[in-house]
Amino acid sequence: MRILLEKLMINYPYFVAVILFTIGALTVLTRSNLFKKLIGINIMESAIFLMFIAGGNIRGGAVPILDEANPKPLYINPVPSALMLTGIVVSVSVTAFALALIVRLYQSYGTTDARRIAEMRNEVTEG
Amino acid sequence: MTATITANLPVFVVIAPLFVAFVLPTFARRMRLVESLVVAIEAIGLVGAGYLASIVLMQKGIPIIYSLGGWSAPWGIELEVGSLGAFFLLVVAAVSLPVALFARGNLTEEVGGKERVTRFYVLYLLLNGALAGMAVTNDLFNIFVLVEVATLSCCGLVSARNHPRAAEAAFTYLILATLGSALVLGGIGFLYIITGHLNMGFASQELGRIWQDYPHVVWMAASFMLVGFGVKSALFPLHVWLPDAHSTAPSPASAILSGLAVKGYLICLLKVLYIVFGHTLMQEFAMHRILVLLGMIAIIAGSLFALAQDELKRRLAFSTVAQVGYIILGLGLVNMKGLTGTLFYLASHAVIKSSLFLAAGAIIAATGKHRISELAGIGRKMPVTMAVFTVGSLGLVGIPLFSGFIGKWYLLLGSLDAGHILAAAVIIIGSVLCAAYLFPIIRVAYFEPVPEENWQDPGMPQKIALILLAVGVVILGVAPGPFLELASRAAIELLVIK
Amino acid sequence: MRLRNLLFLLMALLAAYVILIAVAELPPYGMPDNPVHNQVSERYITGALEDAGVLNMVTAIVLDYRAYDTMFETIVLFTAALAVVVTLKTAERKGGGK
Amino acid sequence: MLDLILALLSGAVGGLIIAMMPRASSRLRNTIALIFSVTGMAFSWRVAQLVFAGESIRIAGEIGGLSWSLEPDPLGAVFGLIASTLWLFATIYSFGYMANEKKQRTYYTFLLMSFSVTLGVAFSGNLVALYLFYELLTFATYPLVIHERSLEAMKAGAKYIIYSLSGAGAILIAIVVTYGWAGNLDFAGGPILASGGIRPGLSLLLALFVGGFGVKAAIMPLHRWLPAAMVAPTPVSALLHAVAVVYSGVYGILRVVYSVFGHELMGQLGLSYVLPWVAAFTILVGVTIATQQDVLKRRLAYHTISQLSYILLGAFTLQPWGLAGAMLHMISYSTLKITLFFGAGIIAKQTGETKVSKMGGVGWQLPKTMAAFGIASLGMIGMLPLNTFWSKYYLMKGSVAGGRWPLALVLIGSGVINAFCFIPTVVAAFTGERGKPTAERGAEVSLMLAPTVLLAGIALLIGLWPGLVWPGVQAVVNWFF
Amino acid sequence: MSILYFTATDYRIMVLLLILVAASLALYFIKDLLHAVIVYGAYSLTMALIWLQMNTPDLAITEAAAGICMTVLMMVVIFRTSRREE
Amino acid sequence: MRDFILKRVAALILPFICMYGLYVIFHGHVSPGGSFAGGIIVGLSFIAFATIYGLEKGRAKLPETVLNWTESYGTLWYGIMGMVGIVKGAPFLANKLAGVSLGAPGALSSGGLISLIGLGVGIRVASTMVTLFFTMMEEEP
Repeated sequence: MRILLEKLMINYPYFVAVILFTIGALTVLTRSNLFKKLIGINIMESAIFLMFIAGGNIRGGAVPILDEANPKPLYINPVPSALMLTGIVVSVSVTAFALALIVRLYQSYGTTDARRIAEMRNEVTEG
Repeated sequence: MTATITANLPVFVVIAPLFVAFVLPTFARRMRLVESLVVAIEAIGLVGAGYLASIVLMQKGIPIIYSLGGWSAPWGIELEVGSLGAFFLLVVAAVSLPVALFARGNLTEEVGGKERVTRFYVLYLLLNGALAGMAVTNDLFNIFVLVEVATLSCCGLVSARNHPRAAEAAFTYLILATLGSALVLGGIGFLYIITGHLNMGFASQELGRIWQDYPHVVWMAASFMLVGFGVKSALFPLHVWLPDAHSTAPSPASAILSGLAVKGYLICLLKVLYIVFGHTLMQEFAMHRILVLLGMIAIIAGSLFALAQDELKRRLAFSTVAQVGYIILGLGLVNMKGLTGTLFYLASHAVIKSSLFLAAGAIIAATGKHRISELAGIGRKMPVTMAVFTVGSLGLVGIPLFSGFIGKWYLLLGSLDAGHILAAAVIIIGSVLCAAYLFPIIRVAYFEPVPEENWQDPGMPQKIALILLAVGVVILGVAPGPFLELASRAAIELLVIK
Repeated sequence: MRLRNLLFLLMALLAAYVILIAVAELPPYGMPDNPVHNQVSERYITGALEDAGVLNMVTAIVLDYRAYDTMFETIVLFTAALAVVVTLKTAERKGGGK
Repeated sequence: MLDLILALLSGAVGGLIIAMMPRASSRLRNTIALIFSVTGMAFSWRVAQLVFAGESIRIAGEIGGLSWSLEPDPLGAVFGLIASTLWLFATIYSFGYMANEKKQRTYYTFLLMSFSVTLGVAFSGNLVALYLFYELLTFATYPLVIHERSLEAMKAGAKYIIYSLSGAGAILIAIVVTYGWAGNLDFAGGPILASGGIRPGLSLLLALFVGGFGVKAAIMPLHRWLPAAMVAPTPVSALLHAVAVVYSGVYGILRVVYSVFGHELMGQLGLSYVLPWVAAFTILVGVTIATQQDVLKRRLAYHTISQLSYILLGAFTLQPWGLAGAMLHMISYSTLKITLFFGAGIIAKQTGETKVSKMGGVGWQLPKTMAAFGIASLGMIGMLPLNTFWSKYYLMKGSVAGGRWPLALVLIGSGVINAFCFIPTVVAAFTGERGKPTAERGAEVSLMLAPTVLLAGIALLIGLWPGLVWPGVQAVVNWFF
Repeated sequence: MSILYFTATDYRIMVLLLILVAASLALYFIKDLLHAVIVYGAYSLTMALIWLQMNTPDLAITEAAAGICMTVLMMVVIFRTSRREE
Repeated sequence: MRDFILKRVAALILPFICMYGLYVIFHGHVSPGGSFAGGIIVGLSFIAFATIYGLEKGRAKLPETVLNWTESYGTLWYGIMGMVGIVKGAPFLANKLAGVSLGAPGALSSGGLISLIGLGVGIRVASTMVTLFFTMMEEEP
């Protein structure tokens, strides 16, 4: 346990990423409001982004933009940032689509609560 | 010109449907043109996939490598059309053509006006391109992006049906699928952080060198991948979104979702497990046992759930859950016969399940009845549709001379080679349960009094599509030659990688 | 419902613990000799100017080395926009003209 | 070669032709059915003749890496002979029995289809083909079982399908294991597993095979579908559930014992000491339950279960005499059982009685029928002038030769119980008021009566002159020993 | 552990990460949706700052823009649907 | 919303926000930022315009047909840029290999096709954002 904590101190961004991931997953699974689920998804994705970027970061490294006047000795790894740009676009797209679905569901059921929607659907099917 | 096209075919089969998809929204008003364009591009895709498959077959195991942008493997993204890629490309093209043909002029009831139908087609083509991309890509992050395109277009296809329940199903699907893709991305992140490579081949080499240093990370990456793709492909305890989504979607969408989209994620899982981790690492971490166990549970549970359903499309949707179990089980039998069986079963289930869903869609469109108990005597009124449904059912149960049998045969051989007697028993029990939930439909359709209503078979393009799929089921069962050849080659290639 | 949430919480904590064990094993954060910084990122850093002619290496990767991914990224956005429109525009556009 | 193809195809082609003609008159339909039954029979006789003459006929092919072959050997030829000959009688009987029924087209279509499939089972040359036809047989006969379309029939059909498919599944696993161990599945080159010698799991494999085929052969714990399936029309019950379908199960077990394992390997397995007793148990319990049944067709069904195990008993003795007895019983029992069923059908059709307890005096109304019924009942006991005497004789001889003389006692005991089973019925039928044989008039009855009486006559003939069928039996025994 | 040394950037990142965790916990517990969206905007801006500290300005700009965009869209939808309720 | 001061201030600021977005798009390859962020900023400027001046005026600025076309052909533009490589005999999406002049390092016109692709992506991201906003605002519940 102590060794685990020590290692987690070194790898603290990963540690926080896991915590964020867990909170996000809990939000998705336990909150019944559709907005909350959506926010939870976003938190989860940003936790993953954090892990990626932390993986590519170097202490004391430079921003990965060439400066020909005074070249830096150490640049950070640019690959994770490039990948996560794509990841952010994906999460924006998912959010937009989910919001559209929320609007649609609100038009049909008049609520944005997943539990109440399920109840109403059951009533509709029975009736 | 021809040489250029041939040389660039691996990328053309992916981007051709996408290009058509981009221009399609601008002439939404001309429905005929849109429909013909979609069918034409699917046909061209089939020709291209067939050509690639024939090249791969002729080259005997040497894959076609295509470096995008001219950057070779560790730096750029690489497409690889090996036996596996060609096999899945062929499956995608062969199933999506009849489904597109079936959709012709049949969507207005379920989807809406011309513009909505056009957008439906655009989403359909995007899904198609993403699946083709999954078949040929050899890059981990590219898989994630393709999976996202596929997920979003799948959800779009589900929500295209103008019905509140469709929106609800799409929302659940979207949330859970995004959760799954977050997990997949996390798995990719673990792999990237410890190997430094995104190309599957290089990542695999690096992993083989360093995995002893990071045993937990490797295990965690594998389980992230398994759970992530498992959510997307409705592996049993994670299947909760599938029945709603697949039963409320418009019929061609259900066919393509159950038939192909789920298979696309499974192919991705297969690539990650067998190419990146490799079979030695899988066995080292006992992943194959977990896969077999999950597959067995999925087969039994999915079939039992399917038995309990009275709604036709829901029963078919739960049957997909059970059939995914077979494929997962086959992935766990780390031997040549088991993998061949899994791949062949994947193809045969793609064809069968899309034919079943299309037939169900035709029945529902003609009669307006969703429940199995209300379909008495439909076989007399809609002979072609019901005949196709019967062929599909026989294939799914695994009767000899239909495609499911050969897949199951190889799965059985593989499971006995791997020493899983219980798995073999579960495969058989699954078939019996499958008969138990599919044959009542046929019995009700043929052997119960014929109703008064004037129900009819669908129009000509729909009929052709259904018959094409049924012929596919029979051909795969009687003369699976090149398909089986490709599948077994792919299995060999996957097993000798490390 | 309460019970279910508690169950989820316990499961999440368990999962978090398991992931933490894996995460603690990752190469130490921020070290220049981590396996991530291999010949691939080396090539991107040193060759971006020569290969792609741009100063920003991230842009070089996004739009040149891995441009295929970015194409699919824009397609994701396209798909999302289309899906939003499909979901919300239930009625046909009024009037005939474009 | 051509004879084999024609024998196999005649039923299927006839069925298709009938299916294609929805508006045909019943006379035309009957004619077509008759023609194709006759051709099917003729060509399977011809095939049998060629096989007994020692010629080898072989058709083979491949489906997805699985090779199948059709190659009749003496055992298959004998089964083909029995099936095709009795099919003709059953078809003729159907012309009378089904004359006023509905859905005749479906009935004849599937009757002829199942003819083809049964011959396919008989003539299959390896396990793959056997499995294929065995599976198809379930589907070809399913519409015949649920011909009534009543709730009871549907339930029976569902039971039939589920039992059969589960059995077929067990067989499939067993075939896969066999394939994995031996690498080939052909019957022609001697017992498949013999070369591998004894190995662990072999008993389990045998149990899978016997369990799988035992479903259709109605071995005792797996028999429940058979009484339920008696809701089918009488010719179907008679032909399929007393002969063709159940014989395909029995045939499968014979195949497994003598072609897959071989009697030498079987003898070394511990299970081979148990199986005869399973058969003996089924014989005794089946016939005992049969005496308790009041509905005649159910009584016949349980009696079938019992009698099928005679054949299995003979097979499990692993002795030449036992096999000879099994083959003789296969031939003789089928003629008698069909006679009994046909008689029951005539009684039910002409007087409306299905229960044994109410059949007093029926004999005076249907003297010829009851005479044939009586002869067949005597045959079931194993009386001398009838063919079953010989089969029982050889069965006993086989069991004594195998050192298991208690089995002979079982056979004698079951003969006694058999007497209790049917003789009282026949006696009761001829008591009571002496009526006039009015019920036995008319074209339809004579169409039903003719095959019944003819079959009783054949049984008598074989009993008096067993040399008539002995060459076939001899050929089978020589083939395997 | 000899490699356990933290620079000033590390401390800044730690503080920002703590804010991030606090914001995400708040997002779990806040009932009022409008407040939740505002906190979400703060969350993504913090994220952008972390990217900046981690030497990835491209990502920081994109995250900021995307965060604003998402917040705006969420607000629109909240105003149009169920304002202030969970 | 119809506040006079707000409108005046917006009229002053919004063009600069839009210009800033375009700047970010154009300078993606020499400085931080990129087409995606720039596109969102441009889109946000239009969204702010529509929020302040009302939806009808926003619609009048950017009609649905225009958005439709930019979106479709903006995505196609990427593919066309990729096809340049194929036409020149190089693989799909090739830049340097296709023989495009990369220009002087650090200059605005450097990077060959990169800036062209970036422009297309930026414009279509902007139009997507505006479409999303309009679609969500417009539909009456």
